Order: sequence, then structure tokens, then C-alpha cells
Amino acid sequence: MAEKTIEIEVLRYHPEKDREPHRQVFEVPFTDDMSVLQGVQYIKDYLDGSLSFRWSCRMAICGSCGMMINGIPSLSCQTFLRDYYPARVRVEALSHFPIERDLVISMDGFIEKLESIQPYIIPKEPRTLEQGEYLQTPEQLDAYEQFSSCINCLLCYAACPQFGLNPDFVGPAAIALLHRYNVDSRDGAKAERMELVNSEEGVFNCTAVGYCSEVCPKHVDPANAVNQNKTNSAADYFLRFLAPKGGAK
Amino acid sequence: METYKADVVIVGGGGAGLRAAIAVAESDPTLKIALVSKVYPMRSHTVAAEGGSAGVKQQTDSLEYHFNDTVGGGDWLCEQDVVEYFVAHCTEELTQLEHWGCPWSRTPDGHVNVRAFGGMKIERTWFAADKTGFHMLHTLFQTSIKYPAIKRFDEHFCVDLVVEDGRVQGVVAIEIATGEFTLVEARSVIIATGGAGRVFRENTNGGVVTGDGMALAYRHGVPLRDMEFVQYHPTCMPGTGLLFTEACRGEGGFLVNKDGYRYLQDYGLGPAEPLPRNKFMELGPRDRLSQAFWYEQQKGRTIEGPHGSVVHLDLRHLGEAKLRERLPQIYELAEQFLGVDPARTPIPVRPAVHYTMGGILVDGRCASPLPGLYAAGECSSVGIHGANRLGSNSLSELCVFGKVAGVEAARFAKSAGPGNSTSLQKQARAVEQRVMALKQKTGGNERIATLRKEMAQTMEDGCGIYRLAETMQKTCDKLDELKARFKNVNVEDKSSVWNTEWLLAIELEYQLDVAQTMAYSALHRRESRGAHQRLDGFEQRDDVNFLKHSQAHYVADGAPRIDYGPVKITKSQPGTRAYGAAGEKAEQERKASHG
Amino acid sequence: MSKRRPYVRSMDGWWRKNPYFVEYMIHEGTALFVAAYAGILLTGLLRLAQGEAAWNAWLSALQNPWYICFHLLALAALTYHTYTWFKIMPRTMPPVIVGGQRLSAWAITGSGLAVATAACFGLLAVVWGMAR
Amino acid sequence: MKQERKRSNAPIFWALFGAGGMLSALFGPMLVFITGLAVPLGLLLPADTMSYPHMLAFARNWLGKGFIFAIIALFLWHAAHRIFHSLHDIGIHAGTGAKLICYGLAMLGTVLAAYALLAIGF
Ligand SMILES: Cc1cc2nc3c(=O)[nH]c(=O)nc-3n(C[C@H](O)[C@H](O)[C@H](O)COP(=O)(O)OP(=O)(O)OC[C@H]3O[C@@H](n4cnc5c(N)ncnc54)[C@H](O)[C@@H]3O)c2cc1C
Ligand code: SF4
Ligand code: F3S
Ligand code: FES
Repeated sequence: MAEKTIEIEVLRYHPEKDREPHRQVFEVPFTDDMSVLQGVQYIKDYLDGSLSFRWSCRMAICGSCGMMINGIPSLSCQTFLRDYYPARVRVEALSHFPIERDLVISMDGFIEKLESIQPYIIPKEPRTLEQGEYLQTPEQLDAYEQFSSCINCLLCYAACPQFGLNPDFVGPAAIALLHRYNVDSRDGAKAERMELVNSEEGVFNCTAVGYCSEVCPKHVDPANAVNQNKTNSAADYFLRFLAPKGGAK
Repeated sequence: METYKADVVIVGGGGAGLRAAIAVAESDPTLKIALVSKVYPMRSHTVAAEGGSAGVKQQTDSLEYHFNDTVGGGDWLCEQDVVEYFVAHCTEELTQLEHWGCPWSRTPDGHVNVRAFGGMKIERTWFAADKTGFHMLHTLFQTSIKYPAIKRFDEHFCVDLVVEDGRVQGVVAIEIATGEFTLVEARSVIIATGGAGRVFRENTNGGVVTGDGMALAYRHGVPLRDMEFVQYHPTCMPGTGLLFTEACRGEGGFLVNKDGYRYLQDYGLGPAEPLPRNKFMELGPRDRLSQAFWYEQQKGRTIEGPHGSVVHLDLRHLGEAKLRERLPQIYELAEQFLGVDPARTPIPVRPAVHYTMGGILVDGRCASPLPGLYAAGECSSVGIHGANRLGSNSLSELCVFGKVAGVEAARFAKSAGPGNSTSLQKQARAVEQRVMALKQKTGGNERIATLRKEMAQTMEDGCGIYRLAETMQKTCDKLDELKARFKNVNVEDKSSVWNTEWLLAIELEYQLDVAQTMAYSALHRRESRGAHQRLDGFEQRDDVNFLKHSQAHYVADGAPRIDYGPVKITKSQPGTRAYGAAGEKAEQERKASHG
Repeated sequence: MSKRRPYVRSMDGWWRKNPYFVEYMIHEGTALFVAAYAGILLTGLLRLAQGEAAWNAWLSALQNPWYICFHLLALAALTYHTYTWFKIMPRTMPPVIVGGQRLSAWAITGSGLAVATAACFGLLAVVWGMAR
Repeated sequence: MKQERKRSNAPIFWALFGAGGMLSALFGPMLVFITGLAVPLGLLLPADTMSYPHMLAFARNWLGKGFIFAIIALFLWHAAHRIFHSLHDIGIHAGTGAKLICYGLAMLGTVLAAYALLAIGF
């Protein structure tokens, strides 16, 4: 019996050789339970060792294996070849990011953004270890838990045209994480973080396209975080003259 | 070559490495810390841990119970003084994580909730739904951003340690994005590179879990301890090996064979009851459960699937609502990867390699015999897991001993004098030449993937759940052969930017070293203990000859030399390791004899 | 020297490449009709200020088939705007908790649409009442 | 580590956009139907619904004035904001120019509406 195969078309780019990206098609043995990641791994192992991509966990939690699969930002480890077979699958580095090589994008910009949002608890009331844990009811947990589920896979950035048009936009995932800390009952630094929300790189770059939430593999709903913060920012903008301390500085 | 001068360099940005970095920063904010990781820290494999992290929390629980569970679970091959320190510091560390923002699941009144876990007498496993490792790792990573003293070298691949004047004084790393080398000088070095599960075929580990740090220390003369103890997790996805957390059983899941029978009751874990009971049935320890699977398979009572035999993990009786709340990730994994709705259909599972109990030999303060070198996390053997790790002890270990390693490395750094930069540079250039040679050489004809596959297969054949001298010997021989063939490996890609083929070759060499230590240590341990079970006349535990830690020493161009070190026993004399009703009886007897 | 040379892809024509974006451009495009319709109303208002003759001229201009056509399209566009406006709504507001449960996205969109329908028919009733 | 960030003045435009969007979502379809279809075609509503006396009275009433002003001005601001962003979206980065035209026209419309409503008297 002839083995079944499937064609995978990969957007290749080698900074030391190519002026611009080009497409290359590989024929890969196909089984029903193979993920796109496994297909790409097969290429690397047996057809072309120079193909570069990131991956690790294979279980949709480490966030490294994001790729455009037939034009849609996806985690390649939880996208299955069977959903395309027998048609060809097109694989490309995540949109809107600079391509370092093949399917590897540059993460530098995102990491800077993540660092800029102060992604840590700045306690409302400091507590010593002897005092034990902060009390936090399941409802209080629920207020931010969804936003804390972000695996930094950057699919949402690849989905967001406003980020593509303006790479300085802080963007969906970073704002979701910012929001996660702002609404955590233990945190007291919302005012500090609002400065970034309010800034020209902040939430108002978003035109509520909403595709970021559509592609998010972890149900974070980053669009919700961004758009809630438009309201917060607008309130802050207009009310700063009224509030005793003038809202955020 | 770029040089960066740090005080402490940490290799590994997983839970242990990040916790260590924060500990250094908090113990002395003036120290410069370099955190080197081959992946962005939040990609580290700690991210995949699902079930939870142990720490005594309830009134009904005690440090003594946690101690006894751990030492008994480890089949008495634990360093008991270290276990004592460990259990005494788990809760504090988990509370610290809570203060840093970890979204622990809560009870209705707002306290942190705990769940049951295998081999644990009382519920003491803190959890954040079924994404505990994910939340711990992101909390640690994001918190680490607060400390300006921590300079990260993300996506930098460490290729060697530099040792000078009898102490370690830095590391050499490749910047993956450029292919260029950096020397990070430091007065002390912490290795936190995680486990080595990927030397096996079917495993729960991520692609990055290749034992690099173990191999680095080993090649510099630090022994790897207890490497024969490799944990098989009983409930993994056939084919890929992806994990269904033990919390599935903690929440009340059943394991049934092809007749729908809860077979664990036949292996000293009964009686079978409808509700989960700690240390009974499905909540027995992993080694026992994996062994029971093996016997079921021998008896032909497993189910044949496309990826080998399976049994069923039955969660149906828990109901969709509870599954979605407590085990949401598991629900999605089953749906997406297997097309199984766990509220309606049992999940096919089989054992797969999960955890490396052994590792870099360190004392209770995380110091290795090589001055200035510390290790923490799965790559280390600090002595708390013995012959079998209990689920949820490892995440706690990352925090407790990550911190210890950080504090100790900071202390060492402050007391040690500066190194001689010129000679460190010289060494680093030699490292660069050696590693570049691997890429530049031509004419090789061995494929990386082929060697890797053969290694993984032979490890599975020889060092599986049950072991025989003959097959272990075959595995040892095969590994020797693979090491020889590695000299002939072909790296097609000669370029600099993001040359992952080159990195895979370097990893493969690390893996072969680590695999050898596992196979040879296993061959030499002529008894059955914990995760190391033999069927060739050594079916019993042998405390007279083998209540000892194995130590594998590096021998250039040869097989590792195995010798043994003592086990520290303080409070708990080796006893029978019993679970289920027998376990309960044994405990009562023990209590009675203590008066 | 670093051999890194990250390649930045062009954004040209991005909105044609994915049906999701095409839909986005269409619902953004409803703004053209909103603007044009506001322009017509503004002209009417200016005419009203100029006196009865001017107003009546504007009123009869509205009977021109081109105007009718435009208003048919505008009706479709504004209805679509209403639909998409409330469809995005759940994405833009804080969670609404009712009886300990989060209100689902569809419940929010549904209520929005219900309110809009009520507003429209309320308006019709008021106009009808005033005209009688 | 923290750099100075420039505060965006978008909230003003965004608030107007949002208000106009909400108003047009609530009343838009019916308004179009009434003024653009029902009245010109003589459907459903009495023939003199939008007769001069009726409308004059309406526009002289405080409530009527407010309604007319809100509809015209906010619709314009809503549309201007979207059109401005869409120009950016399709790659016409006219920047300040486009901004001036879009928001400028909305401003002009607002002023004209206010002027007309004042001219109509009370
Ligand atoms: C699927 C799964 C589920 C688990 N569930 C649980 C659980 O519920 N409870 C529990 O207690 N334990 C659990 N464990 C075990 C536990 O998660 C691991 O033991 C632990 O996370 C290891 O953490 P670590 O910090 O030692 O290493 P890792 O998190 O693996 O990090 C290793 C780090 O080292 C870096 N590194 C490695 N090599 C190099 C190199 N050459 N150069 C530079 N950097 C390098 C990597 O980039 C990475 O940052 C689970 C394990 C798995 C696989
Ligand atoms: S918000 Fe969702 S899509 Fe975006 S990075 Fe996080 S997990 Fe990925
Ligand atoms: S896709 Fe982009 S425009 Fe806003 S809603 Fe999401 S951030
Ligand atoms: S490999 Fe980790 S998310 Fe896909």
C-alpha cells in the first residue's frame, strides 16, 4: 500500500542568502493524528535540516510554535494536518513581525512591551510571609484569571492589523496582561500603568477589529482587555480634572 | 568574542532558574546576575506542569506526614535531612508565589485550595486549575522583570562552563539569533537546565528537555547521581506521550482495563472504592501504577491501539461541569488531540517517561563538588526524590531549592576573588573553536534525527518500566556505538543566524552522555527499588548492598564509571513500601510500635 | 558583525487577505453612509432655516429615485452597523455578572439588538404620534 | 527605566465616535427609513409628517433642537473617526492632512448645524 502524503508549502527566508522570502513545497508522509508541527519537524529531520522554527511543549502551552497556517495565525502543535488533507497546507512565519529566518520571527519588540507594562504585583497592602496568603475570593480570581492565561504566543499580534500598521502599538497580549494586574485584588498600581494605556502607543491604536480574540488559543479575549481600557482611559482623561489627585499623572 | 562580567550566572530560565535569579537579587541588589536560557524563560518546560505543587496547608496535615510520604515514596533513597528542610519550606515558598501574583485556585472564603495527589496522605497540592506550572512560571518570569540586576540572555544556548583555578568562573553561550559566542564571566554558576526526558522515545517532555546542564557538569567531573531512576507517568497520550495530569485521578478519575475493571486493586492498591482515597488505588504512586499497567499488558488485558497498548482513564462520572472547572486544559487536550470528549468517552492512556529523578550531585545547600557550581531543579540531585518522585513535589522543589541555590551562589560570589579574564577568554575561544568545528566539518554521513531516534528507542527498550541485565547491556552497547557514530554526524547547515540544526547536534551529544549515565547506572543496580524494577533475579529491594546513591563519573571517550555514595537516614528507617489497605495496616503497626 | 537581517513584510492589501478583515472593512465602510446621511440631514436643516420654499424643495428632492436608492442602501448599511455594533459590544465592556454567572456574549449582543429594535419602533411611534 | 510618554488625545475623538456609533446603532435604521423612504414615498406615516410647520415647530422646541443637533453632529463625528482610521488602514497615511479633513468636516458640520438651529429661532 502506498503511503499517504501531504504537501506542505513553507515560506522560506534565509537572511544570509535570500533577499526576500520565497515558497518551497515539501511532500511529507501523512497520518491522521499528525499536527502541522509534526509535519514541519519531519521536514527538518529528513528533508531539509536547515529549516528553522521554534517549538517545545507540543501541547499548546509554551507558546513557541505560532505560525500562519493557510493565512490564519495558529499554534502549529494543535493544528492538525487531517483538517487540510488531501489539499496542500501553507505555512508561514507569523504576520506583522520581522522574519529572522524561515518560520522564526523577532520577539524583541514584544519582550520590550511586556517589560514596559510592569507585569508584577505592586501590592496595595504589603504583607509578610508570616501573615500568610492574601485572601482572594473565587469571584475576585475570576475577574483576572482569563487574562492571566496568556501564553505569549503572539497569535493575536499576527491577527491585529493595527499592530501591523503601527508596530509601536503595545498590542493585545501586553495590554491583556497589564489589565490582568490592574484588576487583581492584590495590586495597587493601576494608576501607574494607566500612563501607558493613555499614551500614543496605548489602547487607542485599536479599532476594535476583534480578530485578536478570535485567534487566541487560550480564550484570553485580549480585545476585551484593550477595549475596556479605552473606557478606563477616556474616563481618566475627562475626570482627571475632577478627581482630587487628578487621576493618573 | 563578547564578554559580559556578572557576579552570578544562571543557566536555565525555568522555575528553578528564575527563582534562583530572584533570590540572588533579593539577597544583595548590588550583585549582577546573568540569566542565560536557550528559550525565552516562559517557554521553559515548567510551563507544562499541570497538577500542582505540594506544601502542607491543612490543619489535619503535618510536616511529618509530608516527610514520610516523600521518603517512603522515594523508597528510602532520599537524603532525609534535605527532605526535612524541603517540607519545612514548601508552604512558605508557595505563599511567596501567592504574594507575587500566582492565581492559585481558591476556596469560597478566599484561602488557597489544595487537592489530592498520588502517594500523598493528606490533600496538600496547591493548584492553579490544571495549569499550575504555567502560572508559576509566568508569575516568576514576570516578577523577575522587577529586578534591574537581572540581565537576561534570552535564546542563548550554553555550550560549556569555564573552570579555572579549580573553580567554575563562567559559561560560554551561543546567541541563537546571530550564531555568535559570548563569554559570561561570573564568580559562581547555577545550573537549572531541567530534566532529560527526551532521551526516551515516548515522553511528556518538551523539545528543550535534553539534559544539557547535566552533561555540562558531568563533563567537568561532577558526578551524576541516581540516574537510573527515571519516572514513567502512568497516564499519557499514546503516540505523543503528552500528559494527562495526575490531578485527573486526584479529582476522582478511574483507571480501567479492557473489561472496564479497575485493575489496580489486583496490585496491592485496593480496595476499590467509588470516591478517591489518598494512597489507595488511582492515588497510589506513579511507579506502582506504571508497573501495574505493564502487568496488565502481559496478561493481555489492555486495549490495542494504533500507538501500542492502552488502558482507559475514565472521567465520565465526574461530569462535564466539574471537568471544565478543575481540568479545563485536560478537557481541551483530549478533545483536540484525540477527538475524545472526556465527559462522554474514556481517554486512552499509557505510561510514558516523565521525570528524571537523578541529576547533578549537590549537597543540601545545592553546592556541587566543583567550587562555585550550584544546581537546582530537575537537573540536580539534591536528594529529595530518592528512587521515585511524588507528584507535585517537583514544582515545590524548584522554589525551595531555587532560592537556596540563589542565596548560596550569591554568598559564594561575594567571598570569591575575581577571575583572570585573559585566561578565561583563552578558554572561551577554545570552546568556540571546538563547537564551531562541529558545524564546519564536512563529510559526515550520520543524520542527527536517525541517531536521536535510535537512542530514544534503545533507551525505551533497555530502561523501561521493567529491566533485564541483557537488554540493559544491549542499550549500553548501543549507546557506545551511537557515541562513536556521532563523531561522523553531518550538520548540513553551515550558516550563523538561527542555525537550529547545529544546536540539535550539540544537544544530541549532551543527550548521549546523559543516556549513558542512565543505562550504566541501571545496569549496575542489582536490585529493584522505586522506579528501577528488574525481572532478572533482582526483584527485591536490597538494602544491604544498595541502600546507596549511584554516582556516574565522566570518562573521556569511554563508558561512565559508576560508584556509590551513602544515603543520609535520620528519622525514618527503611520499611515496607505499601499502599492501599496494606499501607494503612503497615502504618498502624508502625504507630503501635512507636507506642 | 551580526548577520541578522530581519525581513519586514509589506502590509499592502492586508484587508483583502482574510475574510475576517473584509468583513471588518465592510462594517467600517458603513461610516460612509452615516456621513452621507448626516450630510443630507444637515442640508435639510439648513434648508429649514432658509424658509418654507427651501424646505419643500429639499423634501421633494428626496423623492428623486437616486435619493430613494441611496436611502435603501443606507438603510441596509445602518442596519448592518447596528448589528455589528452590538456584536462587538461584549468585547468592549467589563463582564456583567448576573446571579454569580457571567452574562454570555450572545446575551449581551441579544439585549443590545433588542434595545435597538425597541428604540427604532419607539421612534416610529413618537413620530407617528407627533404627526397625527 | 521609564520613558516619558506622550498622552494621546484620542479619548475626545473616541468618545464622540462612540456616542455617535451608539446613537446611529439605536436610531439610525429607523431614521433613514422615516426621512429617506417612508416620507418621500408616502408610506405608513401621515402625509404631512415632515411638513414645514411640523418641522419648524420641532426644530424650535428645545428637545427637538437637541435631538437634531445630536444626530447630525454625532453621526458626523462617528463617521469621521471611522473614515480617518480606514484611510490609515488601506495605507493612505495622510497623517495630519487626513485628520484635518475628516475631523475638520465633522467640525464644520457641527458648526453649521448649530448655526442653523440658532437661525431657526425659538
Ligand atoms: C508535562 C509535565 C507535567 C508536570 N507536572 C508536574 C506537577 O503537576 N507537579 C510537579 O511538582 N511537577 C510536575 N512536573 C515536573 C516539573 O514540571 C519539572 O520537573 C520542572 O518544571 C523542571 O523545572 P526546571 O526549572 O528544573 O527546568 P525547566 O523548566 O525545564 O527549565 C530548563 C531551563 O533551562 C534552559 N536550558 C536548558 N538547556 C540549556 C542550555 N544548553 N543553554 C541555555 N539554557 C538551557 C531552558 O531554556 C529552560 O529555561 C511535570 C513535568 C512535565 C513534563
Ligand atoms: S492573548 Fe491569546 S493570542 Fe495573544 S499572546 Fe496571549 S494567548 Fe496568544
Ligand atoms: S485585533 Fe487589534 S485592533 Fe484591537 S480588537 Fe484586537 S487589538
Ligand atoms: S509547541 Fe508549545 S505551544 Fe506549540
